[in-house]
Amino acid sequence: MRVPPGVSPRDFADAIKQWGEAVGKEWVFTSDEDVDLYRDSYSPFWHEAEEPIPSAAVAPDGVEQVQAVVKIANTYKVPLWTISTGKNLGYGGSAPLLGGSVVLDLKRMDRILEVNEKNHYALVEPGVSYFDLYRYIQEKGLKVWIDPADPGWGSLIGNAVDRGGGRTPMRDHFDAHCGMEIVLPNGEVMRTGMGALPGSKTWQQYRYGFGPYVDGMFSQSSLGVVTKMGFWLFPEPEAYFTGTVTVPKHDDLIPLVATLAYLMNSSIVLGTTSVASPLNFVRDPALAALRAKPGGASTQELGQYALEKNLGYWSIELPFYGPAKVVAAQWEYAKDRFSAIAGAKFQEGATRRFPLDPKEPVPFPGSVAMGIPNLSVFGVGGARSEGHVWFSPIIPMTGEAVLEAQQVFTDAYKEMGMAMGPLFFLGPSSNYPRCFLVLFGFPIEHDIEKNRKNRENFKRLIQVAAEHGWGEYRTHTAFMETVMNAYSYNNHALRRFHETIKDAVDPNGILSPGKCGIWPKHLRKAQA
Amino acid sequence: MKNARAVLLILVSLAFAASAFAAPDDAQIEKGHKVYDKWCFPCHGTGSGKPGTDSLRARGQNPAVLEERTDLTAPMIKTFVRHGVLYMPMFRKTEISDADLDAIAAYLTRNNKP
Amino acid sequence: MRVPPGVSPSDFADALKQFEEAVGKEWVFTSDEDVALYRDAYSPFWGEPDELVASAAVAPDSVEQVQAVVKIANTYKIPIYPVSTGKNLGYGGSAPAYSGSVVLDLKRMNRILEVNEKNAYALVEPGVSYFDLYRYIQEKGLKLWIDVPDPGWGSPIGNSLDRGGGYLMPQYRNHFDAHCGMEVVLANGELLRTGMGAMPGAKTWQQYKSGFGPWIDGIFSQSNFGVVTKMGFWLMPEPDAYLSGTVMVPRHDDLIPLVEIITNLENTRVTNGMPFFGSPLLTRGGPLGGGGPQPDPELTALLAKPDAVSSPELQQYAEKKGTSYWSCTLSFYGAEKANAANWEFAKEKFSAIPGAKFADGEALKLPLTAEQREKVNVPQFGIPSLRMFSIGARSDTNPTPTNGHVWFSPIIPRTGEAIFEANRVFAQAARELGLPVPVFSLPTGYWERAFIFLFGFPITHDIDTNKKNRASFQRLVKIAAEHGWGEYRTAPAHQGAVMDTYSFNNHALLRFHETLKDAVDPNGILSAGRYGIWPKHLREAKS
Amino acid sequence: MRTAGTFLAVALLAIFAAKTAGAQEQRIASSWTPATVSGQGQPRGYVEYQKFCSMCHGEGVGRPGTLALQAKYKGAVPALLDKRTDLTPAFVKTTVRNGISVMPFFRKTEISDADLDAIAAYLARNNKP
Repeated sequence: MRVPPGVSPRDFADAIKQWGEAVGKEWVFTSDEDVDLYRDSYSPFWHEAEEPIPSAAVAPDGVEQVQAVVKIANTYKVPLWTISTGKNLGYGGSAPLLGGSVVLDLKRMDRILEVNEKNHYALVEPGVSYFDLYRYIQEKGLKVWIDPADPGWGSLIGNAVDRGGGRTPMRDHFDAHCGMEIVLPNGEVMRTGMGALPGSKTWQQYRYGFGPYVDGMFSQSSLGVVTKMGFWLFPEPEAYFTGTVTVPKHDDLIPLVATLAYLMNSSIVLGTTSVASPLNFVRDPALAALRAKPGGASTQELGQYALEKNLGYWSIELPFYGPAKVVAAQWEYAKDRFSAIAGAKFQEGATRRFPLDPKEPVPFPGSVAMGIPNLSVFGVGGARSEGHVWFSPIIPMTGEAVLEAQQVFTDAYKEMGMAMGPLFFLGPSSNYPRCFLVLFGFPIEHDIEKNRKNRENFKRLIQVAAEHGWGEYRTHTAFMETVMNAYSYNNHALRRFHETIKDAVDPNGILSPGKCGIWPKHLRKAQA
Repeated sequence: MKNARAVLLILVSLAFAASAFAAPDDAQIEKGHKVYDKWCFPCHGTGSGKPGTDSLRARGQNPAVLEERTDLTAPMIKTFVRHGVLYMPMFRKTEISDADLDAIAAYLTRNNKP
Repeated sequence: MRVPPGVSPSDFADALKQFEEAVGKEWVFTSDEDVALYRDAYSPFWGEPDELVASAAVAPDSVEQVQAVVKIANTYKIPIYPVSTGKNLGYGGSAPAYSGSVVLDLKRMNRILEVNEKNAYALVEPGVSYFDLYRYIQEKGLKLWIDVPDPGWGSPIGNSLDRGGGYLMPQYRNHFDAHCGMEVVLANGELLRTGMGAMPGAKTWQQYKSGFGPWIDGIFSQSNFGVVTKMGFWLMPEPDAYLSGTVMVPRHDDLIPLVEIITNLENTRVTNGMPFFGSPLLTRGGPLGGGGPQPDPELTALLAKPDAVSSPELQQYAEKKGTSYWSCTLSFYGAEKANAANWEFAKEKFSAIPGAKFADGEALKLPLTAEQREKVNVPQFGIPSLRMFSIGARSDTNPTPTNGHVWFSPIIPRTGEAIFEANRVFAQAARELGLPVPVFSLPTGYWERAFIFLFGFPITHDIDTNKKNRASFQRLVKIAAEHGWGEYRTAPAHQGAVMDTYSFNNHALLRFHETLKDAVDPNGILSAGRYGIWPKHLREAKS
Repeated sequence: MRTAGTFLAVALLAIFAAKTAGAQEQRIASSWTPATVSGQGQPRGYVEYQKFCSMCHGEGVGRPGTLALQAKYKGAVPALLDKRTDLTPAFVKTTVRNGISVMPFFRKTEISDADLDAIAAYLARNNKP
């Protein structure tokens, strides 16, 4: 049996025994076979000694049990690593950052406590997945949408506290939450927002409550265990429609993005969209030859090619939600505004009306944009991959920034000897309302050398991005320290502030040590 | 109490209103106009929704718009700005500095008959 | 000269000298006359020994000066109380929550650091007012709107940190929601930037809110953990057109489906401005006291009865006269055709209520002409003003002006049932407390998912009246809490009482705040007592 | 060499292709609908299979498991797990608890041993020796 760092085998045995009493023996996992199920399926350290493997896992089934588990951990100073469904694959999965931590697995807490159709919200526990909530709503026939992350098996709470994003108007998942219940490191239960008022009638209707608004501190953090969270839902709209705008020239990207920003900031476009290039999807030997030239194809050559083939250089598919007539009017208006770009062309997608025909098979590709969870995103790896980790910088929502990032990352890839493949454009997307998110998938393999090299490259990209003022919004546990290091304004003032709070709230440093580069005091020295 | 003190100050200032002071120059009046536009106009200007003007009109003041009056004196103006009255709060020196307040006074007394 | 509590006169004199060195002699105010300007003009303790007053005021002009002042205060353990423009009248003004604190007046820091038209945001300092920002945008001819609260002289930073609200689209009219990125001076004088601003040279400080790691911005709102010296705000691009439409429903119970439909329309973004609830039957004149026809004596007699609003007689009267019971005016910002289509859709939905009637409002192309600006309710067009002060100032309809007001502002569920319940509960309470009993109160629609009631308590310069009003206020806070309704904001005079109602699990949240407070401000110098959070040494002294 | 770049290309290509192919989208009856999930009258293994496996291994577009098995076996065995006749309970359990390629392993708080037994029995029901 593995033992957590800094804990004596005897103390650990006592803790295990007490956890067994608290949650039931069968929900304390200590055998290698069981504990291995808490490894990160997509670990970039696979087969290496540094892979952070837990020592045990405990799965409570209620808030009181969570309190008991945390109190016991506090007594024996056992590091815990909290997961809700443990499905944030690509960002760390269910494995701890500090090897030997005990995983606090909240999957069994999967109660849907309330779904309110009139005021459009849900209150759930951490084990509830997008699939679970979707099924519940369908079975009850409620006219509300959830906003799933791309993989539908994830937890609403887990994804929101990791600040994940989706595709519908409620796509900023942390922003869409309203009210939390938290077990603090000392085992006490706290409710935030209006939930701090006993018998509150608006816990899921007004998020701030009274006094300091602390919810954000519990996102991407190690200050507490979130045991309940409310989410605002989108009432089922009458219609969904997408229209695609294509512009002919390379430099058209700048007005294209400026117009997109206007439409998004005006709440005319309410969902996630990506900037794409039709050139990415052409399989033409002539184009391939052009790109294969030493030094690659120049912008002029590509522009000429796009012009000759009448492809368009850039395109954006705009999602619209609302009454059918409004959606049509918004699209007309969008076309008007984009028509300022000479040669802009428009293509209309199909309009979907809600509720969907019950005979319509769900989910379907793109159904995430209509609040229907699926797992089709896992098709991205292809048949042979062993997983992926995401490099995910945030860049400004301007054409200039997109072009600059394109150049910078292309150069960085070349310098590191990584091919960009046939792709020459990154497809930034608007999962968050005011900026672009760029997602680079790094493959995980069961090959130590390749993983090592990929890890180095990943860290190098973090530096390159930071030199240009672009930071990651979230990262895999393996890179949290490096990313937090890049947020270094005034000699790491923010991290030092986090550390001050960490020491005050979790003096024994038992909760998720190392998460987002924040270590408890006793481990900080060891790390430094 | 503040009210009593304000009233007293007004009386005092009225008593001394006649005392001559140097006529402000045009630059001072122009500056005062600008400060007035920034700090006083939103309540005391012309047009709809001006609580200061409405209040003075309801009290029977004519003209109700401060800029149109010829009976204001610098000490009166300063007293109201620094002490407030009824719904009108007082203004701090980081908002309206003493120099700016002098300029406002110059502007609002520009048409006074000597 | 007053001296802050717990500070020796000689230490205070030293500190003042150092403050002067840091910010310039003329920006340290110590004379009674100058310090009196920091009183809360609408203090519910006016003229009483308990009135919260400052001992001095210091007005730095830059972040470095703020850091210097805070460090000096920390050295001498002097309580300081930052105000940005100090204009949140009705919620405390510029007076400290802990009497004798030195006010840290940030009004001189009034730089507009950036307004980005393409990405629609602004970065400002705390002394910038809505008027300032509005003028700047107008002068540059930028096609951007700011979301203004009722009083335009307030600070976007101050209002947002107090979590105030406005009138435009939901994501803008919730002013704390609309912020993106902060710069904060901590109690030890260190400078911190949040969100993407923690990355040196960040390009998206005003474009992505939460950066990496725990998102701490919220703890600097309604709090005393730091001095916010810069803040970014998302602005609304000027829309092409504005449309309003009013729906009127005939029966008392129609309020329930009316609210339900409006909630659906707002949450799907069909209507995207603040909804205005009204009652053609019960109110004369608008919320701004615009007068209106005198009511029928028959109606006056009916309304004088207890529980008149839900009486069958009143329903019969409404039917006889053909007057609608309730109304709601919706706003639409956007493309002209989309506005029209949204309003058509809304009418369809409201038609589920038998007898619903509609009045199309004016369709305005934007920007407004000068004449239009005179006629419209300006905050709905992002134009700051001070019109709101007409509620208490003397006017043709209000011959007895007061000396200000404080707001009692509970949050209630966004349902018709909750409006009825709150009216019953508060009318009953008003009768018990001997307060004027309003015929009926309708909530304000600042927040997209909840309702808020705004009850103004008058401030007088009569000590007994103020005392009675304070007691009534605190009783109302308790009554609201007994029904699960809590205040979203309150004046320092009542912050302790309100925080006391947020008591889940033996005040777990307040105790958590205190843990934070002790960690980030161990000397307890910043805004002691603000929102009921006291530093350790004063908690101990109090208990 | 398989690189991040090509991986990314494949990823985005897949996403974009799926989105733009809307017009020619094939409509294959889904085995997963709310009705089948409640699974009245169905054996437990079927119900649990629908709940845990069908989102990747079911019929219809956008099922990565089915696509991967189609690519791997090229029709030599059915791409759909519940059409297979060669699966043994032991193989099913090993795969669920160890994962393979991008398929992660599943913890006992997700799929309990009892549920897994039922799924294994269901998938091996047609494997007649």
